[in-house]
Amino acid sequence: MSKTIQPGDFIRMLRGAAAKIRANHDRLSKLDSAIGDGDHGIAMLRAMEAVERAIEEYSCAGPKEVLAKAGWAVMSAAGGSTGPLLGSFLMGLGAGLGEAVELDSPALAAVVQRGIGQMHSHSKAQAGDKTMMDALLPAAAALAGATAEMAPAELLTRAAEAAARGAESTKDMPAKFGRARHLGPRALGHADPGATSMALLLAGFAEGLAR
Amino acid sequence: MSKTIQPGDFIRMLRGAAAKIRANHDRLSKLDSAIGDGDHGIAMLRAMEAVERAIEEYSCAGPKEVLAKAGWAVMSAAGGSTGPLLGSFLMGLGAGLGEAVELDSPALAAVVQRGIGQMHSHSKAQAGDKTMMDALLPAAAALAGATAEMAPAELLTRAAEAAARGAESTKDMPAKFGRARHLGPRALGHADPGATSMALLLAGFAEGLAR
Amino acid sequence: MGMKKFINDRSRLTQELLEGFAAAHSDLVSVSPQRLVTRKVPKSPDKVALVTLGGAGHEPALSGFVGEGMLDISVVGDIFAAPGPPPVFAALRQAQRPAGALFVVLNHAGDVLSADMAMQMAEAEGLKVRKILTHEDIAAGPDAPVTDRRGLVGCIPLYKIAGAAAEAGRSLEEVHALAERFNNRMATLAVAMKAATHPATGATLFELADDQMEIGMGQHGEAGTGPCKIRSADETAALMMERLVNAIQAKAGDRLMVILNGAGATTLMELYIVFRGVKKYLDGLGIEIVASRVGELLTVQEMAGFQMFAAQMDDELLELWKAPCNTPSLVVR
Amino acid sequence: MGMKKFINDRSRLTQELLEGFAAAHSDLVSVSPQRLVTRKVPKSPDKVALVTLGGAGHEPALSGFVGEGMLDISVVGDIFAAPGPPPVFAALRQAQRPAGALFVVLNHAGDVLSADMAMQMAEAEGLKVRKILTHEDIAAGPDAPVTDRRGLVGCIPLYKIAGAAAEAGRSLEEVHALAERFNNRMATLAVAMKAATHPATGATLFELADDQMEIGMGQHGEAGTGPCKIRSADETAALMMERLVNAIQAKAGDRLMVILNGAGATTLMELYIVFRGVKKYLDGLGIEIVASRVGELLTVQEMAGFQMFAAQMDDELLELWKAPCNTPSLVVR
Ligand SMILES: Nc1ncnc2c1ncn2[C@@H]1O[C@H](COP(=O)(O)OP(=O)(O)O)[C@@H](O)[C@H]1O
Ligand SMILES: Nc1ncnc2c1ncn2[C@@H]1O[C@H](COP(=O)(O)OP(=O)(O)O)[C@@H](O)[C@H]1O
Ligand SMILES: [Mg+2]
Ligand SMILES: [Mg+2]
Ligand SMILES: [Mg+2]
Ligand SMILES: [Mg+2]
Repeated sequence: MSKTIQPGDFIRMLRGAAAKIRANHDRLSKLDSAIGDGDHGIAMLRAMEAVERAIEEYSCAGPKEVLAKAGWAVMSAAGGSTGPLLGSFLMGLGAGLGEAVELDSPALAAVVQRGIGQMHSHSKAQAGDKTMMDALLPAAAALAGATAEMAPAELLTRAAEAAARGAESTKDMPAKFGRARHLGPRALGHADPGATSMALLLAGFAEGLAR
Repeated sequence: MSKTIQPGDFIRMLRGAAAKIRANHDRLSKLDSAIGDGDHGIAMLRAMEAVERAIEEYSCAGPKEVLAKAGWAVMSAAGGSTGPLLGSFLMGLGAGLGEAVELDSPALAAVVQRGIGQMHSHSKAQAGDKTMMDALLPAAAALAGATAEMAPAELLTRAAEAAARGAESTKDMPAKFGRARHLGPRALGHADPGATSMALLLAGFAEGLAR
Repeated sequence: MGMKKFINDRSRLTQELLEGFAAAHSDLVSVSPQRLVTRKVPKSPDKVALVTLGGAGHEPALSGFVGEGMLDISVVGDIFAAPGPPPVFAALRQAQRPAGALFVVLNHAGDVLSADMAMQMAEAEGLKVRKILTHEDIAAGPDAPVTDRRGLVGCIPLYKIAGAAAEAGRSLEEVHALAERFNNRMATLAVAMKAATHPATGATLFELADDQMEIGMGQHGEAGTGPCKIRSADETAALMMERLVNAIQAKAGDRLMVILNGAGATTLMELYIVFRGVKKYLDGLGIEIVASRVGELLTVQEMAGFQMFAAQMDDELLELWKAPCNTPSLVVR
Repeated sequence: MGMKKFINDRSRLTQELLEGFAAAHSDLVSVSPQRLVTRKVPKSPDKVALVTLGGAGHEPALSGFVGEGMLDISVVGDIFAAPGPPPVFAALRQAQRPAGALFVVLNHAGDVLSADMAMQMAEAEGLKVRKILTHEDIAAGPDAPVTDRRGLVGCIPLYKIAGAAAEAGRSLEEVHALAERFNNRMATLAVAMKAATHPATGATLFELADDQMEIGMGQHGEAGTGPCKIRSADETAALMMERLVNAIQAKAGDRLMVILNGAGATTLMELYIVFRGVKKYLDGLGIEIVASRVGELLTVQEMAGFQMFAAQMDDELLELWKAPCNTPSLVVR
């Protein structure tokens, strides 16, 4: 397995994420029905369609441009909380990617952490608040363990696994953000849809890269 | 059995009608639920309360005044079609009673026919239209058979029986008036509430007189 | 059966409704013990007065349209029941003035009965009144006898047009003629989707299966043309507008007023979506919408459905429609 | 499950709603492809502009209040979903003018997220904008942290007051200060009786047993203080108004604005009966109602229930409330 990736590989990662979300959007809406308004699957689907359109339109301008445009498009396309949050994540990836020509695992980790950081700055949620951050903060921590010897696909898989464990852990959390917040303890026992979709997104990144 | 009545006996007739309606108002509402808006029992009840208040207030002014005031009060009190129709019937009775001091059966028949005529002039309904007239027109015909030898209570009983048969016959009629009109043939099989209440009213008159 | 409504005493609904209405609009209207809703600032007696009558339960109609530029007096009956002749006669008397009064009656059996008796009394007293009967429902067909054509939401724009003419100082004959002109050029068709509860009896007004709607249903659940499968908004719009266009004989180049009157539980979102369909349909025929209103003017409790109204307009009617008015439920600047 | 609504394509609801809305009010508003609802006749650039954002499905809110004397631009999201930052930023840009713009945001997670990002972009471009956040829901208690206090119907009178101040030529600082003064003196409490259907997903927003209501429920079915037995209109009025009076610390001699905002399927009849109860309750405390509104301003589809709103008024706020305006859903002469 190669120890570095090209910026262009981000397009494959995005396609992997889109495929993963498409396969799971029903489940995401069902999770949101339990503790929210039932539209999270649709919101993620719309977001991924916007991403694919951005790939279509801007791939000749390079992956950095694709990520920036995809972020903006996702912000416009997906309703509710998902659009702005996921959009800022993608725009963060684009900004993090910068003018890099080749990325080893620590460099890739830095890019994804920049995306997570960008979302976090808008999110205002902390670990334990039962939001997307409960998948992404553990993923960021896992990314911090990157070494130049690690294969990027391996790194992303670890991050995705950490995110999945984080999403699973949201079942024990009362909600502090978003619509579920108003449910108080009634949200207990249900995994957070946003955290679940972030774990899927990262898993899709890993699968896209591995493909 | 006496062959004549006094004008004051109209008060007893009215009380008899009120008692009869009170005992049957639920049934009347149920009939109206089937082919109308379900409020005919309430409308009749309100009308009878207004009649009793008029008796309370105006009996010292004489039965003619009681009937006129009761008619006006019923028009104000009972909602829907019932108020104006029944009110005009009562006002017709008052006008028919005039300055009479004693009434034999033909005189009584003329008074009640005047009431029926007054209602008919406003009603615009014909025999067979499935309305109050389908009880009252046969009653008027029965009243036409009055002779001076007949006891007034007996006359009213015959009129009430004719009205009851008339009300029963409305089951076979599609409605032409009021809310039931819009049901067309769907009104078949249901007795008309207004015809039923007019039959009860006349039966109450007879019972009030006999009491 | 637990009726889900915010009420106190079922037998005092109309009373309490009117108290709340008077309190909420104390700058615009007063309510008398006889349930005459009148303007707070009366119209000058050299202008024609407008009087109407009708049962409660259809809010904001009818009393929500009492005020400058529309009605002078609305006589309120019980829920879905006409007021009796005595208060109606009292209203005609109170409206009496040199300019005279226009008396607008919706074609419903009870209303007509009360109105006719009150008119007889008014004529016996020599009052100056002219009656006009709205009967624009085309559910039974546009050529059905008048008795089969109910008065639906069309009374509201008619109040507006006649009210503006009265406010402009036109004579009783002129106001009556204008109102009749509009009356003869309007048509309404209703559609129902979900039943309402009678708030006094708690009874459900009618039944409709989960996948059915009924075109032509009256505002108290009176039967229409029979239930049919629910159609899309566009299909419903075209289906109904086609019948209205035929009824008022509208053709390319004609100018219409269109009103979509929500029955109660049908959302404004749906009404706008239907309006879009109506517009598309009329555009296709080359017919222009020159005046419109989308919202709840005359409701049937929490019934779902709406009344679609169309009228042929001309410059004069249009100008009167756009004239200022100030009532609890309709304000035009 | 057959959803009983007049719609065409579930995925095009907002689009078609806006097309119908624009067609019905073509004299007052236009709608851009980015879903910016703007005034047909723009306000002069030496007057402060008012911009807001919010999801569709709450008609007539929010876009029904675009027009002279109220909003300049309303940015529309999907059903119950905030629009994304790009169109909101576009609106702030479009509203740009020497006098500056007031940006009114309702406290809902998605709205705040979009608004904050758009504000960052606006600030990066040096646009003259001031933001104000409405958060007058007291379901979680009047002293709950701002994050727990939703923005409910209070935005509408706030648009009206700020809009009148803007129309009067007041500076951005003054308009903002007036809006904040009103913002700090208002409170809303909601009650739900029957659930609504999400028109895009067909899902029922919440469940309530046949004999239950829930006080404090949000406008998307967010939980309130838990279900309780249905109370009479008077009891409900007193129960809710007591909490509002406490929240805004109203006492004898104070002057309030009171709004009863129907959620969708609650009849105007019921709202007037509740208003009567509110009046009685406040009369008992010696508190005066100096401004009021009863009807549907911000709905939740065909949900039954209402929002009760109260605000402490002073002469200046009252004058602004009564100033003229001309929008699709609110006209003041
Ligand atoms: N401030 C926030 N930070 C991170 N994630 C959030 C935040 N607010 C909401 N979310 C996430 O958004 C998800 C819901 O998304 P979605 O259903 O698309 O939006 P909405 O709640 O507007 O319907 C929640 O499950 C939660 O994970
Ligand atoms: N024109 C009419 N002439 C005689 N009776 C009539 C007429 N219209 C209606 N009715 C009677 O009225 C009855 C219904 O009365 P009610 O329920 O009190 O009034 P509403 O129909 O206004 O609810 C009908 O059953 C019918 O007998
Ligand atoms: Mg959601
Ligand atoms: Mg949502
Ligand atoms: Mg009846
Ligand atoms: Mg009735």
